[in-house]
Amino acid sequence: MSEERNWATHREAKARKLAAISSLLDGKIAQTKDAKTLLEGLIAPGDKVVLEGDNQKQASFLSKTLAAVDPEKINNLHMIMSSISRPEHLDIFEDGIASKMDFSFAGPQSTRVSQMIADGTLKVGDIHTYLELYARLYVDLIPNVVLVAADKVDHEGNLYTGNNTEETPVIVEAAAFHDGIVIVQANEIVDKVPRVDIPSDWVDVVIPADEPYQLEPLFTRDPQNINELQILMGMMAIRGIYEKHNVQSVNHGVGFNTAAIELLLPTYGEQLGLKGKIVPNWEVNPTPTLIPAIESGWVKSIHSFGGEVGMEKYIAARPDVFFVGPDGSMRSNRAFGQMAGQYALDMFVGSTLQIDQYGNSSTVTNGRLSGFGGAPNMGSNPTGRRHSTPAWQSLRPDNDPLGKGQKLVVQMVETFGSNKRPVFVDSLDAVKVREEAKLANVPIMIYSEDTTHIVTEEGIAYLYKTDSMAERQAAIEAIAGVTPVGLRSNPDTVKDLRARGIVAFPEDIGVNRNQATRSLLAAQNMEDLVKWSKGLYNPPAKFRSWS
Amino acid sequence: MSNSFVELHARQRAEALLDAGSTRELIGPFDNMISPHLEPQGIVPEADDGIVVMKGTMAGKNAVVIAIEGSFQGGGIGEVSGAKIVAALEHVLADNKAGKTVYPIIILDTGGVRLQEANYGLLSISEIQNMIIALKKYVPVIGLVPGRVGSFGGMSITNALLSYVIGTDKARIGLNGPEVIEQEAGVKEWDSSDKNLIWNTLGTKQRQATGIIDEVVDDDVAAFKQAITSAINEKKDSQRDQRGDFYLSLLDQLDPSQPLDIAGYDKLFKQVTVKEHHLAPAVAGTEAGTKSRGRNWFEILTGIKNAQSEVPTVLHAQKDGREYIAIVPDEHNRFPRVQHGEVGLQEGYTVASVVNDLIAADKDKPATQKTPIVIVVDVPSQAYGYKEELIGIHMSLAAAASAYARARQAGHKVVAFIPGDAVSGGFLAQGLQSNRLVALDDLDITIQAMSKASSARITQRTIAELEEATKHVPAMAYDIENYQKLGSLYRLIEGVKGYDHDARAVGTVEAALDDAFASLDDAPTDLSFRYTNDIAVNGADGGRKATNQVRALMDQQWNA
Amino acid sequence: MNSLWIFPGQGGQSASMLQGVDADLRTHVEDLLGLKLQDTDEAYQDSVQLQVGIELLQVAQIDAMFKAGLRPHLVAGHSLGVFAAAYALGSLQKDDLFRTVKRRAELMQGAYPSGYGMGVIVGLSRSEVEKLVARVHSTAHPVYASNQNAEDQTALSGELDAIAQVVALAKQNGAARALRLKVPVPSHSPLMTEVSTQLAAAMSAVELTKPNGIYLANYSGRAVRQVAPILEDLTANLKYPVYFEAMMGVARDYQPDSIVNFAPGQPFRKVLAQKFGDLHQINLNQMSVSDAAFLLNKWERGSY
Amino acid sequence: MEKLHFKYQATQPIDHPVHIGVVASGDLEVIMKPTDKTESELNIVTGSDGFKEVWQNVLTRFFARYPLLADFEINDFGATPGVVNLRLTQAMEALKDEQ
Repeated sequence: MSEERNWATHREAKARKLAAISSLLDGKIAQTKDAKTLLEGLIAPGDKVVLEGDNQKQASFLSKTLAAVDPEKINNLHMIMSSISRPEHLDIFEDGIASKMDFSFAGPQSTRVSQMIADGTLKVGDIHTYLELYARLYVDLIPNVVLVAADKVDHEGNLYTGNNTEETPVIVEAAAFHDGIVIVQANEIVDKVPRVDIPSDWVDVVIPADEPYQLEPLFTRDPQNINELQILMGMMAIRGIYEKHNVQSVNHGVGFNTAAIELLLPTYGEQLGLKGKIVPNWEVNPTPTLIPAIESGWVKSIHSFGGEVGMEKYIAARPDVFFVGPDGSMRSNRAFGQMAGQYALDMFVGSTLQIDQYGNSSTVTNGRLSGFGGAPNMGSNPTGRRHSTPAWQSLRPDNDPLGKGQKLVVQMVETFGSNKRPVFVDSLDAVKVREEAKLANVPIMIYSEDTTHIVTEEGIAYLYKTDSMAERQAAIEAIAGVTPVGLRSNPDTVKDLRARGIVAFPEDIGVNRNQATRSLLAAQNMEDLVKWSKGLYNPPAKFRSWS
Repeated sequence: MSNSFVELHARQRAEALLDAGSTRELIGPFDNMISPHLEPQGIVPEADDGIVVMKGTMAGKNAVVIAIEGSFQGGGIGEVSGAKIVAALEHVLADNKAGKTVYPIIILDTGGVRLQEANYGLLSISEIQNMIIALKKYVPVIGLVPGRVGSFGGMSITNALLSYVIGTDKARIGLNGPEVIEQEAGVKEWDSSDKNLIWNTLGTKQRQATGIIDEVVDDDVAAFKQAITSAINEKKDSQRDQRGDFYLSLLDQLDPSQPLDIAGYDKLFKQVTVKEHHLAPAVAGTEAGTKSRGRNWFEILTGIKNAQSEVPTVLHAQKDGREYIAIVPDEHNRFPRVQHGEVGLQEGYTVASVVNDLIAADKDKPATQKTPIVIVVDVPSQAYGYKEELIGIHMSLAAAASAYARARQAGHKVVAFIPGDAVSGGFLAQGLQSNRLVALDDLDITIQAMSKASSARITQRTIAELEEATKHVPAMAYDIENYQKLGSLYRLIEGVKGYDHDARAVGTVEAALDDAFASLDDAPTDLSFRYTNDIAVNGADGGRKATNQVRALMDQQWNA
Repeated sequence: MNSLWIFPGQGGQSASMLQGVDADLRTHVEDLLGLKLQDTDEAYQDSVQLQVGIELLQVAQIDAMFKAGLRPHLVAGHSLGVFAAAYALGSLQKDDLFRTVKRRAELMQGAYPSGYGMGVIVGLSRSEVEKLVARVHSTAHPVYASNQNAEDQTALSGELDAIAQVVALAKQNGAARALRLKVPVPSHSPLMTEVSTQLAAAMSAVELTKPNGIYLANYSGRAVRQVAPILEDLTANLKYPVYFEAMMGVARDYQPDSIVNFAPGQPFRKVLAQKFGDLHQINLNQMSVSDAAFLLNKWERGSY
Repeated sequence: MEKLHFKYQATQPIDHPVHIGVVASGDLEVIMKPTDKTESELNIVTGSDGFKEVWQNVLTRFFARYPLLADFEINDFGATPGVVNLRLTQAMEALKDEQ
């Protein structure tokens, strides 16, 4: 027998590193000024590092500190980030501190991401959906170091992450139980945390931040900016999809189309007598445009991926609806939210920048590699699903004895974007971007096969009813307006598709276009939302309503 | 949930107020009465030119709703839109005079003059104001400012003349838009990017607290209807154009060299001790006042050398039975924003006091013996300043316009003599309520609705593009000769310039004034001369042809 | 303050634009270059008067901004404006700037005495314009798609006849506007390769220092923080298109909190509105530096 | 600004005029009036130049689905094709509702 293998190399390496910097710690608590020295001591060249860049919450103090380290000491890191949101997330690649990236979403940095991939400055591991990225943290992307953000930390190192818990648990767990190093930036060190979201023995180092972590109100849509096309599409969706399929649980993507639906439920939905019959259960961020529907009794439960700035008090006062801890503040969790969104929902409704002639959609456009948000998980049909609901069953094909239901995946788009560019195109920009960025796959957000409905201002295409790709294309053409795709539509085919219920125009489902006015919205501006919330909602300054 | 009034467009707003089934639109979108001035400038017109005139009943009472469409060209008033309002109000007046009570309701959603039809807009607005003042003797003229654009520019002056004004918290009221003040007086005077400051200053909450708007209701159709009904039933009239003594007293107690914020103003507003204000005639002085064309001609025509007055910027005096009134610059004035002759808070109210005193003095005289008035016009603009807007300069200008209009309607002959600039709100207050405009043919005179720099900024054109437009559209031009092509002048006096004072020049001007007054013997006391003279009716460059078409069409449709 | 400073090139000049320029600076530049600046419309027909005049105006405004305690985080010059941009980051020194700009103007003036220039097409994508250009371009009649000023706004550089042909084709193919510009040089195209080479030679003695901020390069549309790409941009941008649209896309990723548009003119209103929405902007052709400082400080405090 | 003129074969005459919309930014107004002619005539004033082909496509699609015989006047302030289609179909619905 050869020499006994050492089975704890990770643990020993971690212990050595921590020992080397132990003089800078008081228990687990460090001082702000030592942040750079700490990172230089705890991160090694080539390490896999998770930097918490969530959808809303950013570990901005740690990301700035990482961008300031000496590239001679730390280089060639392999970054794993669900969201590339801040300039320094990419600066570290320019300076050689990092070289490879696995990520999900890059919306706020999409131009630079595409340039840096093209220039070879940034090597992409892969572009993931959220759940995939979290899953790989436990399989082949196990992190050496994770850098996360907390609101409050006590002297023991227990973390309170509160409303914006988001991804912190799933990231920390991957490191804490595989001898990775967990470094936390704290807005505040307190004697006692309101509740423990992450226990202290999962945490190695806590650094008080120079300023609170960045938090963006990403899911706030000012009703002032909802237009009549969006209202018309919302009316069609409510009648032709929510009501028709008896939808009980839903996720709404972020956008004005879905905000319109939320604000139409208490008015148009009420007129149709749908209250109490549809969408009581939601997996969605606490978007302020849901307030009127909640207040008028449409909503039974909401679980959220993250918090939303300004909604804290309102959420705390509605514990029957939201997930609120015993301390009285909300707890969010993106990993569980994505899981629920993929498996437990009847329907996903979202929007996109381009849809091709077959029905594939993508938000990646020329020069902007934005990646994916939560849409691919929620906007896909989980073939592992076994439980049945009326909406799911309603999509079951009649002619297959082993057939099963399907999740409703709805794309709502105006046929032309605000820049007057067509949304329906023969070929997605994403195809070209794949070539330029040398990606393995075309970055498609939602595949045609998963897309069951497309709603435009012209009508609804019930794609799940089509029985061939040619028919699917014809249904898309019928509602694609005067885009290159729509122009191929044949009037006789359209008549046939309408007769067979594969395409519906507003008049076919009893929607009156002249009713589509802004007066039909339950709230027309932010002020109205505040009134609906009985003063509990406190909009961020940039959303102050100026009419 | 409430039924939003603000979200509605003009036509829907009119329909929402009137009883279902009772409505009839006049000069509507099918009548093809579009502005002839927009397409030549590359601007898409609207079939109703942004004005909806709708007859009907409100809770059974006869009513006419005049609604301005704020989302078409910012609710700006041009020739056709202005003429629609004037013609409608004229019929309302005639009906009421004939004993048929009709209630006019005006929905304001407007930036004021439509800058692409600048001088037409200014003329129209003065004619609208004339009608409102005449109508108030018979019925309350109710104004609504629901919000989106709000009520600005020349139409804020109109707003101040209305009997009773109702709005929501989505509305703002002010004379000069913050962007214009920033352009004219600098960003330190008013930062137009500062939305908080804008809303806190011009929003209806503040405006209601300081008497600029009468009532603020929820954004709800029913709330508006109810407020209108009670205003009509109770014949509410806030007489906003008659508050000169209050505001002149307030200004006496204000130190314009110190900053004034909202809280400070609110405090001052509550503490005012009201004193009567009467301005004594100007007297000869030893030192020359700040030089201006207006002062030059005031001194010539009244024979008062180095005229001085207790209010240094307002000169008035009688000579040979005529009252002369001038607003002049005062380089050391305690209000910095009027030092170049602009019409400010004090000027408007003071002119109003002078004219009101004259109306009162001549109250019992027969019309033929009422003192004729000469308005000496040399106003480069209204005053652009933060304090001016906070206090409500539009009401001061309204007070002056109202006084001149009431004097004229009472029988005073009013002639405006224009030796200097005649611009924007200043001109609406000091000149445009006369029934004869007489001007020097002097190309140094600027006559317009807004300075080039501001107009370019607001209409998002370069100054070069703006100047190009002025070549094709006389109403866009800045000179008096193009102005004459509109038919608005009674006489353009050739061969005399603003600073002339020789005997020949004086004789020519005096003869022209005599002639203008003579023409007013037995003439109507309204402003109809401007669109009924030969140039207006037949002028090759447009005149007021569209105005006359609108008037004819309104006559045809009113009782159809 | 995380401010983006933008420096336009030629086009917005007007007589008397140098009136507010610091007199000492103007004298210094005139002495340095042995050149009397006329500041009249006629003089601005001359390339040297024009280019030196514009850069003098921009440098004077930069100095005044510095004096008011204001610095950029990001800079973007357009064509000639790159020199002021490099100066604003402390990378290029003042005297080097003016000597180089004068040389640049002389070289450009002599390059194409007649028959060449630029055009612009609005309403077609770059790839659509490139297809039309390919149909017309030949060695004898060269024309190139050059500057990308907005997503749907592509410039043309080349021989005038060839430009006219592309303009005509563009109109037939749905362009909202297509026209020749009053520019007598086929700038930002391979036709300027020789001029670039000479300019690079003229700049060989100039030392740049590391910029204290982020520089958006014309020729690549990239954000850079190193000397080499800045030098490349200063010497060679004449032979490459200005990828201004891409520069602004990158600038947006840096999340600036305000934009300062330097004089003369205000040519980027549309693309800035597309990229930045209602982000705070200063236009120094309409506003004094003192007013600009007032606003920037107020925005910094967040008291609005 | 650009003026456009189109004619379309149509089969469903209208019996009274209808008006929809406002010339607001990104919006348009549509007027339809009864006609004695055998084809629909459209006079369009649009603030956005270079979109003749797009207009033709929008109208062709509209008339294929709703062949209304009328005189059309359209004043457009830069509406997207979707908004144009919405106003045209709203006018069509308004005619139906009133009948």
